[in-house]
Amino acid sequence: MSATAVHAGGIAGHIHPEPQGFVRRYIFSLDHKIIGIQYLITGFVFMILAGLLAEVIRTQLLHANGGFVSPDVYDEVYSVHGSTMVWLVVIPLLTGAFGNIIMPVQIGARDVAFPWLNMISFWIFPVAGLMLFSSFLMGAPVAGWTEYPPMSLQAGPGTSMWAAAIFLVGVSSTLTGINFLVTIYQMRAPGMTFTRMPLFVWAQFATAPLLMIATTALAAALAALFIERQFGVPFYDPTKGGSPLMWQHMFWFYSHPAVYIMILPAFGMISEIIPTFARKPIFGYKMIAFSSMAIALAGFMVWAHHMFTSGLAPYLQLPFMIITFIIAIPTGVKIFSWTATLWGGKIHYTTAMLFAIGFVGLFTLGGITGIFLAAVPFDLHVHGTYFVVAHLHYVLVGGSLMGIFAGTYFYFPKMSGRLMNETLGKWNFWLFLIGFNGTFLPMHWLGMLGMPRRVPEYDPQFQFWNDFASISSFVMTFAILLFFINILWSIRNGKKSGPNPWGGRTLEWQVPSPPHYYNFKNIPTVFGLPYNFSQPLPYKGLEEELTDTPVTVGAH
Amino acid sequence: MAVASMSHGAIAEHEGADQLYVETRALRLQGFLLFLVSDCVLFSSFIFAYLYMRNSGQGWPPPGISRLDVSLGALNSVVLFGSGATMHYALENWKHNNFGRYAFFMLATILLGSAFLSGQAVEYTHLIFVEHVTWAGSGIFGASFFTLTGMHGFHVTCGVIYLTILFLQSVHGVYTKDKYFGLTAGTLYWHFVDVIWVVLFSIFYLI
Amino acid sequence: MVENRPAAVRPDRGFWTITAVFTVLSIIGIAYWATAPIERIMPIVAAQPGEQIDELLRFMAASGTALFIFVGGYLVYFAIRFRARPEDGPDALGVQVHDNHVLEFWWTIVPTAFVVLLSILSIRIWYQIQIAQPENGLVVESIGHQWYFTFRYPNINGEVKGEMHLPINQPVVLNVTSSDVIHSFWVPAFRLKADMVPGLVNTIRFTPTRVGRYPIICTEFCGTDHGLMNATVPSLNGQPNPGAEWVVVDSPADFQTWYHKTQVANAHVSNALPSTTGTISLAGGNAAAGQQLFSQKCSACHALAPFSQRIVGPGLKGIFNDPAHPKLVDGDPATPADAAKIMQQGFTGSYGHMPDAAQNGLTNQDIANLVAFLASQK
Amino acid sequence: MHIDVPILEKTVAVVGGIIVALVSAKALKDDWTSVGIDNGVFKLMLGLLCLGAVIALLAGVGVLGNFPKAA
Repeated sequence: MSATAVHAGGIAGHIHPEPQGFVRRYIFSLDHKIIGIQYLITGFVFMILAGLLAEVIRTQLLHANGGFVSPDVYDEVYSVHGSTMVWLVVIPLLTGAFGNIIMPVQIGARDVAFPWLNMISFWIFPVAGLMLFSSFLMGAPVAGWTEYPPMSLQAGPGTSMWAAAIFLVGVSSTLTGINFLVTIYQMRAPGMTFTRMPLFVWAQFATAPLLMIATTALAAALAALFIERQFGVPFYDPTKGGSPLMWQHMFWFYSHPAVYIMILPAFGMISEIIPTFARKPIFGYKMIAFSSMAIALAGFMVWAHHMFTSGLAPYLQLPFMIITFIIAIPTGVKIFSWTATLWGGKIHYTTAMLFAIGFVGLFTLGGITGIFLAAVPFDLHVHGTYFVVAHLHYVLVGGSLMGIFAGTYFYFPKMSGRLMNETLGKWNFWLFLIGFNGTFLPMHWLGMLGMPRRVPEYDPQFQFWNDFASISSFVMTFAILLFFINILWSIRNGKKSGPNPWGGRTLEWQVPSPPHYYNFKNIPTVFGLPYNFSQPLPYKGLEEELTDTPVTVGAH
Repeated sequence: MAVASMSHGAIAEHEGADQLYVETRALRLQGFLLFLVSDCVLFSSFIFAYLYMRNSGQGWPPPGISRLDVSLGALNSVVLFGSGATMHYALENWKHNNFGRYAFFMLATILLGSAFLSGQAVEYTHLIFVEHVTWAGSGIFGASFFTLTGMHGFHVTCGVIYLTILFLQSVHGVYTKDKYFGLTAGTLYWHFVDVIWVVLFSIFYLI
Repeated sequence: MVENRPAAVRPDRGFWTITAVFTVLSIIGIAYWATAPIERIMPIVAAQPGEQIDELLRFMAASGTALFIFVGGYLVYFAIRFRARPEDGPDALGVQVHDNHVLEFWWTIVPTAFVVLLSILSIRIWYQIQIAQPENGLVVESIGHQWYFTFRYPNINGEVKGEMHLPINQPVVLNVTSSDVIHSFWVPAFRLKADMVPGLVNTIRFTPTRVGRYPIICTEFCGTDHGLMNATVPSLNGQPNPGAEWVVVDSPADFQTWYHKTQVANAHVSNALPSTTGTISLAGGNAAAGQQLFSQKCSACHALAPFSQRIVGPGLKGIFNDPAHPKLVDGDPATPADAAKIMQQGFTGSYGHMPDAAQNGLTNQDIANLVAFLASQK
Repeated sequence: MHIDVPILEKTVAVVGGIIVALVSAKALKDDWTSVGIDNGVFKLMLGLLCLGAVIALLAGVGVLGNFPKAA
């Protein structure tokens, strides 16, 4: 008993009473929940900034000759938009924010393994973000979020700043990955075997190694780029013996696993939301958990499918194409399982559930176009066109961002103790769905018909569909505006949620909202999967959580 | 106290304390190993870059650049590997509570580490001032060699400082016979630095 | 809670009806993709193997449509059919099934089979594109610059700009590279694309099959006017687009006419070599001294390797008797005199810029030594 | 008097290489039965250390990395 108690303590070595000062409590907090909320807020701020940049892009494309901003400014805008959305919005929100807020409570731990590391890796992130945006003052990067040299060697000083900023974000991600891996491996509550972990934990467990390993590879590529730009040490410059393709290999060796960093945690949240509101167990728990690991593993073996036109030896193209096709199988299994989970349910249509179902549909579309792109012959036609833009926005906006919205609506009560406004939420969902498809669906045929990406002006015959996309994108922006209005309104005026507004069965719903400083008065013992709705909860030792017995943890 | 109240007050102080140590040691050990893994990935990426550039057309070494001096490299390597062995015995002796020999081997490790660094310094001065090979001025050879060995040298420098600190700590009795995670971590780090050099030595001097 | 556990829901008439509906819809979808005019979503195809790529697109679009009809359809159908109704209590539960191994087995096996099928199809077409195309076609070279393309033909001096003429039904071997940053050479009508990477020569092989004028588009970001390296952008703010360049597929006769016309027009263009001043006695060259010089002055940009292995400039091993040498530089085999000229006058052209003897600090004797050394590298 | 530095270096390398190889091999043998993730890593590291020492020793005697002078 004592052993379990200390074991479940995990961070017992660092147990100390909750700090009372504002700074130690809300600024340099060690509490994973506060840190997660810090991630959430910072990520949302960057999301607004990057969204505004996106609207600059769409406004420029309202006319075939552009003319809203100069081509150079336009290049800077979409480059920073992409980098921000990937590194400062989606990855921090899905791992740093939701991973921190939910995962430790879900495994019955008092905190993550290394709270100080956690705090540091958060505080690196806003600094890096400011560095990235400060590059606008010195000529921001222009070569897109991929920054292929030699173009990125030619570009203005902002590119070095970009490299430094992304390097820092990488450090932060790596630390988070290490932290989460140890936390999940070592600090699960007694009785929570791997086959009893909630699926969101499984998703984080599959993501952490990607964060840890892939990001470090990117760090090397960025360091080399920075050194070459600042000190003229040849790595990528062909006029000095370097190789431009080397960057592409190193970059995509990170950035393909990174797309799974950006989607697996969303998968995890969807796998929590759908059974909760369908009032039935997730269908095929083991298959979903296993497929997460399979995707993460295979994600390391497909990077060169981004380089089919770059001058890869033809025979090298085949294995990458086929492994990429194979990744479609575990992904398909997940999608089928979510669909099957709805069968025979008693589905409650909260906004979170709407977003979850929308996620499944849109991500399916994105996945299908992904298979299109993986086929070498077709990729030779559409590589570098708007077809790619459409595909990546279907998986990243229709996938990851939808997941983030669903997760926010779902977990907001757990963070704040209040529900978000459902009416506003429904408006948010439907407007977002319409605006999103209107924006990105036309890009598929725009790309196939011959519109290259990253251009400030284009073929006049495409003007209609570009205007259509731009106007839809304004609708989408309005929907996202509603989302933020909803959050701000609900923090003050939302209905009190109580500990478990959705009838959730994972551990985080069995403690007050928000959970107290060390999450649990007594560490519970787990003896089953959380998803058996007809059975009593599979936890022991939670009796005191919702009573008003004083919190003794950390008291001196 | 904190621990007791945390666990139903069911456990006695010292017992709780020991289990606490066991518990947090496992966490820190895994965390440290994972840190070494990601560091290893960092080196691997640069090694990939080196091999990629090396095979990009113009033979090796590039025209106008002579081979590295194997004899000096071999000597240097043996020095560093020797420090790995002494480090191992330092930890062994600490485990067996033999402070005298621990101190001897620890200091030997630090000395050998510094000796390796000076050997590298000799190598660098020779390359820069005799062979006129520089970081930025000698194409991909200078770039890859100085970047990788520089990174490794930086790690060794940090290692020497780290071990010195550990030694001072152990002198001041920070570690006991059964609680010496700091020393374990130091040993892991130092072995990691050695093993990286096995690879670097082979790919720069021997192929 | 046990009392309000519902009985298992078996697939019933409603389910089978909707499944039938989806099947019909998918068949319609597949039929549409099998027959629809591809021109609606793809530019007109003007080269072999473009058709096969369209076939692959039809196949993938058809199967994708079917898949999406089923997944999306069931999603919506379940979502509507199994909604919580007012009459269910607040804690009414769904049917408590955890998994169904038969079902999971099949929905793992069927996608796997599909992936195998798709792989086979893709590999066949990949073979058509990458391997099966004839090796011995008309060799044309295209070089990307910021922000225009230039084209080189055997036995035509200098570079052609604006239009790349190709004869119909004759295999073409197109070598592309770049003089500055990465560009990408895309002709939508050919369904083919190759990145133009500095220091690397990428090759695409195809056979034009339709007379006409097709836009060339750069699809790799290459700087400010990247958007203008695109013939479908006719003009910007009233100015005609300087970067608009076309592939023109001619009948053999028209091609010959154009070819000879251009040959004559460019006859006086020497390949970026200005007329020489000061004579070099190549006789007095010392190969050993040349080797020293080479490692100091040349090896940063030139490898002692076959011609194709560029660092900046081409590899210089055996340039005076390397059959591959004329590729991308010049119609005729190089002579020691040519090499000496280049070293003396410098070179500015598709391969970027090589400084002249003054900037390189080469005396005429040095040049002679270098030429001797190059000649010694057979 | 004149000492040929490379020869000296090589000699030291060879002797040291032998010593380190033997010592690390012995250490590996002694640790062989130890358990625990850290000891596992130590065993791996000692093995690689031994390998490295052998490589350095071979380089010292000129079996490895023995290239013709004029490249």
